[in-house]
Amino acid sequence: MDQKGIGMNANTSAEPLLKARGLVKRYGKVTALDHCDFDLMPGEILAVIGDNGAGKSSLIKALSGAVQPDEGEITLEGRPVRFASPLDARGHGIECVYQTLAMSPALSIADNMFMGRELRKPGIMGQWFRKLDRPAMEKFAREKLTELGLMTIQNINQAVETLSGGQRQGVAVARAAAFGSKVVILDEPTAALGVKESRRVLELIRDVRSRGIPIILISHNMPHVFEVADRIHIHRLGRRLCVIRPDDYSMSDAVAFMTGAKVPDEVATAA
Amino acid sequence: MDQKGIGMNANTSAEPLLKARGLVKRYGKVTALDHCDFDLMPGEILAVIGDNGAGKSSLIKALSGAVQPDEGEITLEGRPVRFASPLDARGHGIECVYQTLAMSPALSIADNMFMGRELRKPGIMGQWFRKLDRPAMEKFAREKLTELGLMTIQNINQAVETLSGGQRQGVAVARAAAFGSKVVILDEPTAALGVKESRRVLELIRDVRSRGIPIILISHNMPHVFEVADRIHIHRLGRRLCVIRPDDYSMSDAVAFMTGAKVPDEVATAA
Amino acid sequence: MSSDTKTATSYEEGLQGASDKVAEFHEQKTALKRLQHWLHMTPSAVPMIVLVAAIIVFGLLSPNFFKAVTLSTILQQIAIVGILGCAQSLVVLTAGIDLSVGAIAVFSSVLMGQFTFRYGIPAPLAIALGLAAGTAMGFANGWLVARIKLPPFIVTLGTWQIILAANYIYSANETIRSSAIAAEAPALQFWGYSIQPGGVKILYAVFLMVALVAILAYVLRHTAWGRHVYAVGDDPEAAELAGVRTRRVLIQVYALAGLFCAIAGWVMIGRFGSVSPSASTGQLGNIQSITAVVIGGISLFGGRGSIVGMFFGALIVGVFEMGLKMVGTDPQWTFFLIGLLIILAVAVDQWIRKASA
Amino acid sequence: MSSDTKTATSYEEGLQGASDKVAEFHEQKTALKRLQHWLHMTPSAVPMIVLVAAIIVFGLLSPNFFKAVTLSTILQQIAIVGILGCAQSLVVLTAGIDLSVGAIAVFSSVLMGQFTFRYGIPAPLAIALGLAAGTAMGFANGWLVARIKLPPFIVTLGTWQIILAANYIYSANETIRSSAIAAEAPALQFWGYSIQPGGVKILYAVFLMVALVAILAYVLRHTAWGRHVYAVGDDPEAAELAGVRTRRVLIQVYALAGLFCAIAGWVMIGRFGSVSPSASTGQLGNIQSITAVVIGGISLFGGRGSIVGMFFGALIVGVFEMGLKMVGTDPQWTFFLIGLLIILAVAVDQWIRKASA
Amino acid sequence: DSACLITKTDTNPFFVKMKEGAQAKASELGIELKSYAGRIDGDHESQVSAIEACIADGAKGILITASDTKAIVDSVQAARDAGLLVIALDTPLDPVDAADATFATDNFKAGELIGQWARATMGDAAAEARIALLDLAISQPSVDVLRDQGFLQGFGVELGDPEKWGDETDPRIVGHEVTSGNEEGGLKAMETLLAKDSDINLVYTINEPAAAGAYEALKAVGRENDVLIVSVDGGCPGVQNVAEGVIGATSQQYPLDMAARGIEAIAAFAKDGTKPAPTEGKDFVDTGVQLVTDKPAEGVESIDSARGAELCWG
Ligand SMILES: Nc1ncnc2c1ncn2[C@@H]1O[C@H](COP(=O)(O)OP(=O)(O)OP(=O)(O)O)[C@@H](O)[C@H]1O
Ligand SMILES: Nc1ncnc2c1ncn2[C@@H]1O[C@H](COP(=O)(O)OP(=O)(O)OP(=O)(O)O)[C@@H](O)[C@H]1O
Ligand SMILES: O[C@@H]1[C@H](O)[C@H](O)CO[C@H]1O
Ligand SMILES: [Mg+2]
Ligand SMILES: [Mg+2]
Repeated sequence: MDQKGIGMNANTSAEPLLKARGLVKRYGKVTALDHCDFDLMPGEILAVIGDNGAGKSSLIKALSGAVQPDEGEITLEGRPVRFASPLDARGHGIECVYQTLAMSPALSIADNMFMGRELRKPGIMGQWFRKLDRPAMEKFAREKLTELGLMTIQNINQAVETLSGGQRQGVAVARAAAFGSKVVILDEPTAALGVKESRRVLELIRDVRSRGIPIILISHNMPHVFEVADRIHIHRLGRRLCVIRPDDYSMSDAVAFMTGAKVPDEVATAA
Repeated sequence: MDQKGIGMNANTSAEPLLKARGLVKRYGKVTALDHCDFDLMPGEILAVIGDNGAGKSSLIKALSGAVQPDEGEITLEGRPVRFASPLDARGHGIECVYQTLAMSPALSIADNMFMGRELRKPGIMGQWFRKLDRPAMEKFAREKLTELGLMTIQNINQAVETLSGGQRQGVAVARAAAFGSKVVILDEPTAALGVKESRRVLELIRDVRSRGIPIILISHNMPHVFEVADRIHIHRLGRRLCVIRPDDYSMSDAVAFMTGAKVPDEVATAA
Repeated sequence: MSSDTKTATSYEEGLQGASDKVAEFHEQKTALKRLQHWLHMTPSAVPMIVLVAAIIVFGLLSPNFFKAVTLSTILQQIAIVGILGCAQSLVVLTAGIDLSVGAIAVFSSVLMGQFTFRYGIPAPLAIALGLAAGTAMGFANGWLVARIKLPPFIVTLGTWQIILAANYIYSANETIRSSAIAAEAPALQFWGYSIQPGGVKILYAVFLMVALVAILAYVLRHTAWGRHVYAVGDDPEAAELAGVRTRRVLIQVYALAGLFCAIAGWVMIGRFGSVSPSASTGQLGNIQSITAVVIGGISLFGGRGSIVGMFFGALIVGVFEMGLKMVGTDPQWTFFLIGLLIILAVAVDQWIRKASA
Repeated sequence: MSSDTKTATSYEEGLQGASDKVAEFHEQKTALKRLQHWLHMTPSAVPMIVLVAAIIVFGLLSPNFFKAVTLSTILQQIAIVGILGCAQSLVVLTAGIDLSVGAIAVFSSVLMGQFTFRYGIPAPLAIALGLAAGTAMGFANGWLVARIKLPPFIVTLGTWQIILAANYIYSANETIRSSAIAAEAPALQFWGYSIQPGGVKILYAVFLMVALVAILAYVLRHTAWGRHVYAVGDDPEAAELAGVRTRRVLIQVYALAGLFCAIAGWVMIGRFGSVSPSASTGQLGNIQSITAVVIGGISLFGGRGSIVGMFFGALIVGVFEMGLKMVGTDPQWTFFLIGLLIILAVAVDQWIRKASA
Repeated sequence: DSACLITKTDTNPFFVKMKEGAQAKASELGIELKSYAGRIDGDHESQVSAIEACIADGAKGILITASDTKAIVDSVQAARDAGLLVIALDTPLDPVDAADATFATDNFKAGELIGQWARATMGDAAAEARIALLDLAISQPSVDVLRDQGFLQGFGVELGDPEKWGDETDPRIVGHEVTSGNEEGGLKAMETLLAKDSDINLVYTINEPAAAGAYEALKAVGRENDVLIVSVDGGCPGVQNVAEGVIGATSQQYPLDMAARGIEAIAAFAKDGTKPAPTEGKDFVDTGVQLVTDKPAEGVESIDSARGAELCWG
C-alpha cells in the first residue's frame, strides 16, 4: 500500500528534496517504523505530528543517520543515500536536534556547538598545530544564543550540565539552525522552552526557511504547528497516515486524524 | 524584602499547607534561588510559571528534599520541616515528578513505579523472605497507565529505556499521582506529551485535586495553566514576583509579568 | 478571560472518539529469531552455552577430562572465586568495583587463624570475629564510597594495599600449618570436608558456593533491596530522587561484600588446610573475581546482569584452565589462551545480544 | 482556519517589551571563597598542593630528602610511570581503562632488543619496529573496544595476559645484558643518557616525559581531536549524534596509548640498561599508572580531568615512595601508607570541590 | 652508619627471616638498617629505585637478593661507583663479580641434592617414576630454573636447555605447573596434575609452602602416603613437615646467616674499607646447603629433622 500525501496542491510537480519510501525499523519486538513514507519539499516547513510512541523520533533518526532502517530507501535531491552516521548526514547538509539533545554535559556551550566542526586558528598555528580558534568559536556561540534570546546564560564557557533544561534545548536549537545547509530537523525543539524562548525558536525557524532551507519540525504544540507549517505530516502507528495543509483543515481535524478519532477521506477511500 | 502574593482573595485566612520563606540556593557562581517565598494552599492547584532558568525547578527541588537550600525555611502544615532527601519528603506525603523524570532506565515500568515502596507478598514469603508481590505491582501499574491512556505501551515489564520520551513522562506522572498523599509536584509534566496524553494529565491533575490533594504544576503551556490553576505563582530571576488568579489577569498579562515586560502594580508600589 | 482559555485548547475537540487501539505488528517468528529472543531475555544463558561448548570440546580433546573427578575438581577450584564473585557482583551491580576482595579474604582468614592460635580464642568465636572483621573492612569501603563520595576504584585500590600490608604486618608472614589446625581447631577447616557419593568427592565449600549464589540470586531478583541495588547502579541520581536511600544501599552492599569475602577466607582455610598470609588470592582475587563477573555478563557500568551469569563465568574460567592444562599446554600458553578466552567469551555474548536486538 | 491560530498564541502579546535583563546576583567574595573557586577552576591545582605539602613534610622528616640529587632521582623514577600515565589518561578520558599498558611496554622493549640482537636489525630500525608493534597492540585493543563493542576492562584484561604470555614465550625469558647493549646498540639506551648541570644528573627520559605531558596537554585542550576525546568519554551516544566519529576516535586513542607504552618500553631500556621480559612493569604498570591518573583527578567515568593532573599524581606517588624510603619505613608500612595516601589525596580533592560548589 | 637490605619481596618467610637476621646483627653493631622489597617476586624496578634511594640516602653498603640477576648489574655498578659496598645475598648476580661479594646458597646444588635423594629412595622404581614439577612462576626467575634443573639432573633426567624449565622430553615427567610459591598455588597445581595423571608418585616443589599445598591435594585423594614430596628451603615449618612425613626431604639453606655475615662485612668495610673474600674454589661465599630428611639414602649426605630443627630459620 502506497500512502499518498493528500491536499498537496502546490509543489506537486516539484521533486521532493528528501524522500523516503517503505522505511521499517524494529526494536526487538517493537516495530517503530512500519513501511513509512516521507517527503520534504524544497524550502518548506514540514511539521510531523502524532501520538507519543507513534514513531516520529524513529523516523527522523532514520533520516539523519542516527539509526539505520531495516528496510526502505531514502533519496536526497533525487539521489539514493544511505547515512551510516549522523556525521555522514551532516556532511550532506542535514542538521538535526534530537529529542535527547546530544550534548556532552561536561563540555562548554561553545565546545558543544562546534563539536565535529571546530574552527581552527588561521595561519601556522591552525594549519600545523591544529590549534582551535576559541575566541572565534565563543563569539559565534554568543551571537547565536543572543539571537535566540537566551541571555540568562551567564557564561559561554559554562559546562552544559549546569544549564537549566530549557537553556540546554536553546543551545541545541541554535547549533542546528546555525549550521544546517540543506535540511534542518527539529525534534520537539520547544518542549522545555518558555513562552518567550519558544517564540524565538519559531522566529528562527522562519528565518531559516527564508534562507531557502527546508525544515522538519516535530511538535506536540498544535498552535505552533498550524502557525508555521506549510504542510503537516500526520504519523500514526509507525507510518504516515496523510499529509495535510494547515489552511485546508482545522486543528481539531488534525488531532482527530492523529489520534485515530477520524480517518482522512482519501485514506478511507483508498483502504 | 517580603514578597507578597497579590490577588489572594480566597483562602487568605487559611494557613498555607506548604510554605517557604527566604529560600536561597547557590550553585557556585549562579544563584538559582534568591530569597524566594512560596505558599501552597490546601486543596488548590498552584501553577508556577517563569522564564527558562528562572529557578522553578530549583524551587521545587528545595521543597521536595532533592536539594538542601542554603538559607530559608520551609513549613508543612505549620510545622517547620527540613527534608534531607526526597524519601524524607515522600515520607511526609510530598510526591514529585522531576523534569529529569528520575527513572532507572534498565528496570521495568512496574519496578520504577514502586521504587522505594515495593509491595511484598502476604504471609510468610513476604514477611520472612521479603518476597516482592510482582503480580500485584504489575496489575497496579497497568491500571494507572491505562487511566492515563498510555496504551501504546505494549508490555508492563518493558525496560523504561525502551519507551519513547512521552511514554516515559507518562509513567513518571502516573507514579506521582498514584502515591501523593499531601502534595503532588509536577515539573513540566506535559512537556513531551502529545495532545491526547496532555489532556489526560490535565484530567488527572483535576482528579487528584478532587481527592483533596493540592498540586504544584510547573508548565510553560499558558493555556493549560490558565485552564487548571487556581492561583499562579510567577517566578522571575530566582524569586517569586507575584501570585495572581487566572480570573483576574489575562494570559498576556502573565506572560508580560514573567518576562519582565510589565511590573505588577503591587510590586511596583512596594518597590 | 476564560474565553481565550476555551479557544486555546479548542482543537482538542478532535480528541472525541480517539482510538484506543494499540499498534499491532506482524513479526516473523522463525526458530532462529525465537532462539535469539530467548537468549536476549535470559542473559545468563549465553555464558551457559559457552560453558557447555567448552566442556564438550575439552571432553573430546582430552580423554581424562570427562571424568567425574575432573569435574568435581573444577568445582572445588572455583569455590573461592565463586564466593568472591558474589561479593564482586554485588559491588559491580552498583556500578562500583572492589579491588580489595582478595585482600579482605586473606586477611580475614589470617585473623581467624591468629585469633585461635595466638590468643587461644575458641575457633567458632574466632571465625565469628573474622567474619565481623571482613564485614567491617567492607563497611569501611562502603562508607568511603557512599559518604565521602570517593570513586570505588580508588577507595578499594587504597584499601587493597592497606589491608594486604596490614595482613603481612599483623601476621609477621607466619603460616599456620595444616596439621596444627586439624589437631586444635578443626572448625576452621569445616568447608574442606566433603561427601563422597559414588566415590566422587564434593567439598562442603562447593555446596556453600552454590547456596550463596542461589540466595543472592533470590535476593536480587525478588526483594525490594535487590531492586534498589540495581537502581543505584543504573542511575544513582534517579534512584535517589525516586526514593531509594542510595547511600545506605551502597554501604550495605560493600559491607555484605566484605562478609562474603570473609566467608571466602574461611573457605580458604578449609581448602588449603593451612592459613597463609601470602596466599595469592590476596593479589589475584580481585582480577579473578572481576573476570568471572564480566564473562558472566554483568555490566561494569552497573545495573545490568545476574549473579547466575557470574557463576557460569567462574565455571567457564575453571573449565578452561583445567581443560587447557589437561590437554597439556605449557603454562605460558595456558596463560595466553585464557586471555584469548576472556575476550572471545565476551565477544560471543555481545554478538548474540546484537543479533537478537 | 487561521483564526484559531491567531487566538491560540494571542497571549504572546504580553511579550512586547519583555526585559532582556540578565539576573545579577550578589556574592560574598571572601578570600577563602575565592581560593575555593580558583581551586575549582584549576583542577590540577589540588594535586599540586598535595605534592608541595608532601615535599615539605618529607624535607622536614629526612635531612637528605631536600637535596637536588634526591629530587632528580624521584623524577627519573617516575619517568616510566609518567609516560604510561599519559597512555592511561587518554584511555580513561574516554571512560575506558587500559590494563595492558605495562605489558605493551615490556613486550615492546623486548621486541626492540630481540630484533636488534636476535635478527641483527640496526637498532634505530628495531626501535621503529618496536614502536609500531606497540601501536599495533594498542590498535587491537581499540578495535575490540570500538568495533566489537567489548568493555575496555575486559579487552585489556585479556590482552594484558595475552601480551605478557607472548612476551615470555617469544623472549624465552632471556635478559639482554646492559653491557651488550651499550657495546652494540647504544641507541636502545638513548633515554638513559643524562645531562649534569651542576653535578645533578637529569636523564633524557625525564625531559621526554615532560615533553610528552606538555604535548598531550596541548592536544587535549587546544585541538578538535582533544575535544572529541573528552566528548566521547562524557557521553558517547551524544558525541556520536553530535557528529563525532566516536569509533574512530576510540581506535586512535587506544593506538596512541599503545605508542606511548612502546615509548615507555624504549625508556625502560635506557633506564634499566638491560632488556628484561620479566620486568615487573608488565605486572604492575597498569595499577601504577591508574593510581597516578586517579590521584591526578581524572574521573574514571570519563570526560573529566587533565593530563597535567596525572603528572602531579605520578609525582605525588614518587615523592611518597622516596620520602618513606628515606625516612626508613618498612616496605609493608610504605605500601600501607601509600594506600592511605591514595584515599586521602582523592578525599581532599573531593572535599575542595564540594566546598567550592 | 647505615646499610640497606633489598629483598625480592617481604612476604616470603625466607626474606622475613633474612631481614630479622640482618636487623639483629645491625643493632648489635650499631648500624642503622633500612629494608626495601619488591611488591611481587620478580619486581626488578622496585629494586632499582631502592638502590637509588640508598645512594641518595648516603648508605655505606647494600645487601641485595636480586630479582633479575642480569638486569640489576647497571644499578649495582652505579652504587659501587658512589662508594657503596654491594653484597649479593641468596642469589648471585650475573656475572658474579658485578657485586663486591656474594653470600649465597648454591640453588642448583639444592635441587640436585633432593633429586639424588629421590632417585636413591625410589631405587628401581625410579625408572617408572611419574614426576610432577611445581615451579614458581611463568616468568621463570633464576632460582626457579636452578632448583628445577638441579633436581632433574640429580634425579637423572636429561635436561634440555638448562637455562629454562619445561623443555625436557623425558616421558616420566607428567608436567610443570606454577605455584607462586605458596600453599594455594601448590594445591591447585597438584590437583591439576593429578587430574592429568593420577599415578604421580614423585613431586618436586619450588619451596615448602608449595609442598604443603601439594600435600593437601594428595591427602584429599588419599595418596599422601605413597607419593614422595621433595622441596627446598629448610624453614622451621618445613623441617617440621619433614618430621611429620609431609615432605620426604628438603634442602636447607641459611638466610639468617647470610644476612648476618653481610652486615658484618658492611661494618668492616665502613671501618677500614676491607672487602670479604669468597669461599675457596668458588666465586662466592657459599653459606652452605644441607639435605634434611629422616630417611637417609645411601650416597647422599643428609642431616635428620632434629638437627634440621636446630638450624632452621622460621
Ligand atoms: N532504543 C529502543 N529500543 C526499543 N524500543 C524503542 C527504542 N526506541 C524507540 N522504541 C519504541 O519505538 C516506538 C516509537 O518510538 P519513538 O521514540 O519514535 O516515538 P515518538 O513518536 O518520537 O514519541 P514521542 O512523541 O513520545 O517522542 C515506541 O513504542 C518506543 O517504545
Ligand atoms: N546543578 C547545577 N549546577 C549549576 N547551576 C545550576 C544547577 N542547576 C541549576 N543551575 C542554574 O540555576 C538556574 C536555575 O535553574 P532551574 O533549573 O531552577 O531553572 P528553571 O526555572 O527550572 O528553568 P526551565 O524552565 O528551563 O526548566 C539556571 O541558571 C541554571 O543554570
Ligand atoms: O631464593 C629464594 C628463597 O629460597 C625462597 O624460598 C623463595 O624465593 C627465592 O627467591
Ligand atoms: Mg520522540
Ligand atoms: Mg526546570
